Amino acid sequence: MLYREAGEFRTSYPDDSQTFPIAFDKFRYYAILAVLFVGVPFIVNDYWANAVLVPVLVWSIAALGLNILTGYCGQISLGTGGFMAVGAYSCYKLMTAFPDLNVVFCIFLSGFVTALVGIVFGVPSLRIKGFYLAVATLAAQFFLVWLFNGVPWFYNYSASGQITVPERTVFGIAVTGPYTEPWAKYLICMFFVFVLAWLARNLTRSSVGRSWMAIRDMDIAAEIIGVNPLKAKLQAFAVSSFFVGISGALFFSVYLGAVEASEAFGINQSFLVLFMVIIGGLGSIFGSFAGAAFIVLLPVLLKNLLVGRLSWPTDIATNSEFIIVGALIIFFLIVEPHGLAHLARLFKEKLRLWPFPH
Amino acid sequence: PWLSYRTGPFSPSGIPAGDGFHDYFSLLNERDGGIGGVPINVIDCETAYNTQKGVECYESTKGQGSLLYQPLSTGITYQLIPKGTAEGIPIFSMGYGRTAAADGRYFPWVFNFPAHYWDGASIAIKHILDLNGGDIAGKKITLVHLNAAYGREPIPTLQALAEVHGFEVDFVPIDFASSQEQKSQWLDIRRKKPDYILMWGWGIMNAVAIQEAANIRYPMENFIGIWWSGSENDVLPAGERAHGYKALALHRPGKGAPIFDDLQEYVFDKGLAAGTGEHAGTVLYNRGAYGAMLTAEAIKTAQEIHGVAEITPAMMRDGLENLVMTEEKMAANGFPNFGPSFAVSCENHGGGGEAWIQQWDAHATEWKLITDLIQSDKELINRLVREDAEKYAAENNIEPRDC
Amino acid sequence: MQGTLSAERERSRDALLSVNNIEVIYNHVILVLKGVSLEVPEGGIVALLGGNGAGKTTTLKAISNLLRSERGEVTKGSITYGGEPVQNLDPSALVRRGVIQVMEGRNCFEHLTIEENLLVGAFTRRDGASNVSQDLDLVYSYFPRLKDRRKSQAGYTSGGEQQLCVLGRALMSRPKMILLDEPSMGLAPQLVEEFFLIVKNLNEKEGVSFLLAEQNTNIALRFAQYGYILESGRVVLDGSASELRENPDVREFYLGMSESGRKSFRDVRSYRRRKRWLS
Amino acid sequence: MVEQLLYAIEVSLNGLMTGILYSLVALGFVLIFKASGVFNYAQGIMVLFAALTLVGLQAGQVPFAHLINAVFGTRIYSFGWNLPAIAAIALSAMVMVVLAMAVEKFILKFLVHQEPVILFMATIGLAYFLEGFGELMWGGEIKPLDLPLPVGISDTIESATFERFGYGFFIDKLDIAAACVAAVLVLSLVLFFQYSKIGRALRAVADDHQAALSVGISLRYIWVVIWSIAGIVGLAAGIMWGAKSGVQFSLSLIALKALPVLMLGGFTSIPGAILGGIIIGVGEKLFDFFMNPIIGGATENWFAYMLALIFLVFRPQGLFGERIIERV
Amino acid sequence: MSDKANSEAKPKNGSGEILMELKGISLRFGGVLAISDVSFDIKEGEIRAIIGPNGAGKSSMLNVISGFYHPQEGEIWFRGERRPSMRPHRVAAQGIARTFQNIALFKRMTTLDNIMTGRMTLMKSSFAAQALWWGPAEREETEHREKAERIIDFLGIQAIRKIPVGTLPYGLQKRVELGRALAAEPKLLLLDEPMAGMNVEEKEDMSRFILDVNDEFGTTIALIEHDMGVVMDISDRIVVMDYGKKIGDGRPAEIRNNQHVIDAYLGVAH
Ligand SMILES: Nc1ncnc2c1ncn2[C@@H]1O[C@H](COP(=O)(O)OP(=O)(O)OP(=O)(O)O)[C@@H](O)[C@H]1O
Ligand SMILES: Nc1ncnc2c1ncn2[C@@H]1O[C@H](COP(=O)(O)OP(=O)(O)OP(=O)(O)O)[C@@H](O)[C@H]1O
Ligand SMILES: [Mg+2]
Ligand SMILES: [Mg+2]
Repeated sequence: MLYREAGEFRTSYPDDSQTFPIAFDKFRYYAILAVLFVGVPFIVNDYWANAVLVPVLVWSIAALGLNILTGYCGQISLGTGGFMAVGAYSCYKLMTAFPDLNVVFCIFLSGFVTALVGIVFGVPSLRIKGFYLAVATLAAQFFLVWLFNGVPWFYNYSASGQITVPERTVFGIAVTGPYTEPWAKYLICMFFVFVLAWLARNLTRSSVGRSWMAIRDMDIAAEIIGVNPLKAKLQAFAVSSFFVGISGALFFSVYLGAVEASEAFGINQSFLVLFMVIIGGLGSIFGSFAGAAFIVLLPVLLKNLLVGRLSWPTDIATNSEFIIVGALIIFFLIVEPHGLAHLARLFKEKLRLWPFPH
Repeated sequence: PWLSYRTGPFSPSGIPAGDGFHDYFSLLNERDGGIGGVPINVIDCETAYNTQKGVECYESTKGQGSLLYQPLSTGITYQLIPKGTAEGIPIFSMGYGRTAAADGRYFPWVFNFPAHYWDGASIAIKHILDLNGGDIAGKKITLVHLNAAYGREPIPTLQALAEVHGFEVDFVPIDFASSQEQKSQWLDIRRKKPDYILMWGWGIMNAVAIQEAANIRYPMENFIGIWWSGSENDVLPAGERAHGYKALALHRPGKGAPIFDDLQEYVFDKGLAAGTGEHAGTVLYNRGAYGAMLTAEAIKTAQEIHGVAEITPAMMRDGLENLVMTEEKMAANGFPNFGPSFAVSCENHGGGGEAWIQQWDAHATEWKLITDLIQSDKELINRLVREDAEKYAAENNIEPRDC
Repeated sequence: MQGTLSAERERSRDALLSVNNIEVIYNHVILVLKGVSLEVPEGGIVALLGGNGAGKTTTLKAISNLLRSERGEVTKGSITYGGEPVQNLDPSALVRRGVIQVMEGRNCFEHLTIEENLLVGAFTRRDGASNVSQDLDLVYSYFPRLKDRRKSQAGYTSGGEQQLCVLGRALMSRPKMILLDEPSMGLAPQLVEEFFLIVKNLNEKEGVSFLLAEQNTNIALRFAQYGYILESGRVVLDGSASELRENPDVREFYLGMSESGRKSFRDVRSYRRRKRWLS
Repeated sequence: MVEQLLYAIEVSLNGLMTGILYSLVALGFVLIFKASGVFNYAQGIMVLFAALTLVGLQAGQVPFAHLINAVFGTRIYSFGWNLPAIAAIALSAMVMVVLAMAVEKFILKFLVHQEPVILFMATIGLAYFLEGFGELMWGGEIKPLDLPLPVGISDTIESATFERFGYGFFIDKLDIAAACVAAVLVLSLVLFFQYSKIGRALRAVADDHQAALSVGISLRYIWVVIWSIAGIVGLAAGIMWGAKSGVQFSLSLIALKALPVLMLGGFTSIPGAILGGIIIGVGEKLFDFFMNPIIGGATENWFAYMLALIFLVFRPQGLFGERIIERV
Repeated sequence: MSDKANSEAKPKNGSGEILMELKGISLRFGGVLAISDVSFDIKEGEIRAIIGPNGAGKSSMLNVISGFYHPQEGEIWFRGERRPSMRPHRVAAQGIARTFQNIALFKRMTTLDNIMTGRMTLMKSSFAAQALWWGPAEREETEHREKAERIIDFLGIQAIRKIPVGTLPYGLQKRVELGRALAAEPKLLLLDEPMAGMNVEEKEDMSRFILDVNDEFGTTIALIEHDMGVVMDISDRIVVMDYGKKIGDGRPAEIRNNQHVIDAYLGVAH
């Protein structure tokens, strides 16, 4: 019985609705946070920051956002790429229009702009459901990308149509632009991840979150017992887009530095985020992180292994990568359709019983 | 490193180009033991034409002593320009990337010789001027382009040229996602009957556009593509009907150059070919090999300047910046008269801005050069480049260096 | 008719269906059945009784092999039908051998009309369209309500109509053995009575065997010959229907009789009483 | 003015033809969705895979040549034969059947009775797999499709319309051929679904896997059948689209054009796919025609989706889709 | 079963005023006439049963009351006012809660969350406060949690508090559903076959819950049930429907002897 909850008694309901009701978990959580915020910045180098950590963090935010919409509220969306583009472009516009505004503010504001756009595209969800809705959200995806591509105002009339992030600082330290230190990039993303994960957690454990889940599990019944579907769905769209927008803003400003709508925010990105959410676990915050890490890191890992270690030709390696990723996705679904998060939960369950079989 | 894409939607173009690049360096390593006695290690990194993977490639390979990046994608080039600049690794985007990078004062680490997109636009118009005895006032010219940064590159140039020469120009953007179905665009073109069509397309869009042009019986000889819209991949699906299609050429097509004998002897016959070897002589293969040759020359130049064999990225940059391509050098490398002669300088990273026009002969299934080298309207182009570079510099607080 | 089978139980080799000491685990962790054995003789009606969560549904699904799609697994024991082990058969193969399950919870095909639902029931039959349509008429004559609604999509019919539809659908496959999971749920009283008469009829005339998980103990024990009582995944009591009916615990907890005859629901006072066999 | 009108008609006619080509792709989606409730994301890749197989077989390409050569240092690329078109098509169809069996055996079998989104995800995994597998097997180069299909402008129509209206209409012969293929396919599929016992069983499976199992429908059999048909329909789509652009990776992206068609026609309706295709085809061409001067081009990408979206707001199950049952 | 000597209705709690009145309700679906011109009332504090053969229109009636179906004809009066046609969630906010015939729980949520969702209409803290888990929001959550726990205790489902309800056995799900409806502290509680799929013992429990709710909180209850024993024992008045029409209305003793009802539904006298 390595992992125990016996002997853990909770005498009040607030205690019981804690994020980590088991003391061991809580302790571990603080330890991890400490390492992430204080330890990692000292050792992170360029490669780790730019190719591993920052993308994982940025994608995690997007996955968190989509998980709120799809995992908690049950509305499948394939418009994530488009909403990320909204975040990125509003961030760019804000940064260039108000050069003195703190970049952290800009990023939060882009989140709000995206939330508004999300609400607009969320309206049809009142009528359209399931895969029909999923396909319908592609309208948002294509329209938004077209818009940013086609209206020069969005890219400040630059000749190429690309947007490039200007350099901005926080406390005198550059966080955007080519001269940013890797640890600064990492920390700013970490900051957003932390704040947003905390918000997500709060929302999902309170009545807003329950109204989402009710809509997800059975929308008609939810309405009959008093959930306002209009409100719940639009809230979910807004919050989800808020997250996705911030992720897009970070993707542009901190991670890539320069983007073009059709390439950086294409339909593939939408699918990618959806994979993360499903592989990680629908309706699980931890799952969003696990999924993002899985989808971002697996190809990198495979590439390092196949090309770096085994020196396969790049094309064979890449094709094999696809084959392996595809097969792994299927394998995971077969082993555990409810994602990595559920797998972790089962594992814990077994650990709790261990060494007794049942 | 060579950021290649042998997979994904653009693999038909990425494969031959990658083969050419690799094979040339394999040849140097096999035949000459490298450059100046130092074997060249070409790091291949697969991007599938995807920006993010490109960044990952950059980050993962830059620690391995990379001298220079050939991103082979305009989108990735944009990512790498600030990164390379900040970290002091030169970026060589041959005939693509950011046009303004031709201005070496603002882009000290970025090179796009021998010619860039705006040169291309100007050269195409020059060709049309030549066909019409120098007067194209009132003619209608349509640009069919990919609706992306790359495709929009020539628009300002064409507008500027239209003012100068008094032709009408209009633009038909095609989104990548719908580039397989261009019927409405081509019906529109059929109705408007432009005198000439230019194309800035990529991937499957080229092939479909040429098919559709053939379908509406557009006279192929009035249809001119940029050098990225002029490979065998683009014309073959249309078969016979693509006969007469023209495209700009940065270098010679075909297997005529002596270098191919060496490649056969030292690379293909030894089983060292990067791919199947069967692409040798195709436009994109030659582009890869040509790019490799230019790179090798720049390395040699760098070695000469600094007097060492093992060079650093900074030296590499100097090599690129002082590269002088002459006919003799090309001939010595087995590429006689293969590309234009040009000289790179501190101020000019864009080369001479010359290119040929090639035409597709569907019966012989080969490209043929039909003109001499055409020089772009450098005065106009340089002005545009300077303006754009200055704008970029102003946005990003970059001070020009003195040249 | 009751009681005639008590001796027969010894001759388990004759049993059409026999379940030997099976254990079922869901999701690799939740142990639900902890060694259940039971037998259904050829031509018998056997009732499976037990409270909510006792494991009746799980037992039936284990037999019909529908467990796998619920991520459940039979980890111990064996199940044989007509002497042949059936654990590794596809559910559809089992249907072709004549074992059909009526699932709990009115699993109609929502988008199909009632009539289509019934016809799908005959999917495995190979004896020609005319026989099928004859049986269709038969089902309609059993349940005239279905005939009224034959053209409506099953998803839009009332709960009871759906229940009838599922029952009728099972009959359409001309089974040798039917596993019934709470057939009486949501049916009007007189229909329940009629349905059990049909069961009895099929049993007697056509020799169809039944395994019947039922909450309506009263009626189940009236029609069954033998019964098993399941509690928390174990068989706690079994015996012929008449024996069970006489058992004081069964009388109190399953038939709702107190010493002084039937109690009124209004007078029940305490919620949590212990059953004698559990204490 | 008259010319404008004539042009608009021409554009619509072409849209109609294109629309039918879209529906050919959409049909594959419909089949699988209708029969098993699975939204098969891999349909686009299946189109590509089928076409690659066809071309590869026909040209006598050695599968996995690149891999084999890399591993064994050999230099084999081709068997050196050239199969006749009919034989190659038949063989490719067989390959698609084998693929269907493999999908059932290694994926679907384990995912009975899971939520639709899980199955959807599994098909995404399949798409990844096939994408890598297809390219590894046949290589990433572009390959012209060598079938005797008619292409180019139809002179008969052009001259006939020119005589009548003084304006020659442009209709692609390939489009006409595709429309005929689509019509034949749709008709036979509709008949199949309507009049066979399997048709009903398929719809039952789509409604509820477990209940279908309980009445003795063998899911495995059904899945193999329907994925095979979808694969063969994919082959047809691959041939038609491959004739336009050569067979290469981008062929799989055509799926994106099929989705709005699917949505508009209803996920479960075969005639819906055709009608949806026509509406989308005509609609997007006309929209481009009218709006291009105002808001700039390249609207086709999103217009189809917007059209479908607006339409769905009024009819959430699409044109002919099965009504979404809302009951408690 | 007919031999039992059952009590007549106990003295009514509450004022006996009319809480809800349905006047001339007709409901059609295409060609199907599900309800035709049915009128009845529900008095404050009573237990009102609706019975009738399958497909008689009982569930549809509850759906009309809870605003899910909108009848083509007829009026609904609630607490003395005519109720305009409104969305179900607004009806719920007025204090009408219900359970469903085919269990409609939120399958992937835990028992506790399901019951907390039942309190949705009573929770007031703002979106922002919840996002920040700010004082009032946390306090409110705790308060409601206490109430939910009381219901859990009351129904004796403590052990399954944290289990996703989807895997629970049928009977327990029914109980959770009742809990969810109770959590809304409704004025009027609608129960659609709350005891289907239960054995006698469990039915006894369920009856007890219903009677207690009725007694202690004075909640008015309308219930549909096919078990005549239960219906006759615990209800105060019964409406009988058949083929969408009302064929009887009255106290259990009257209904039991009503010939129409016996013919159409009971089969034999109960
Ligand atoms: N898919 C599942 N996953 C996990 N546990 C399950 C699953 N299905 C059933 N169980 C558990 O198995 C136990 C037995 O359930 P089962 O449905 O067999 O009971 P039952 O006797 O049919 O009850 P009821 O009379 O209420 O239908 C229950 O405790 C239930 O929680
Ligand atoms: N949404 C709907 N569309 C079409 N018909 C419907 C709809 N809802 C109910 N019906 C029909 O109306 C009639 C009454 O249904 P209802 O569900 O009210 O019956 P019920 O009295 O509850 O029966 P049961 O006891 O079987 O649950 C049925 O014949 C049913 O098929
Ligand atoms: Mg059960
Ligand atoms: Mg009902």
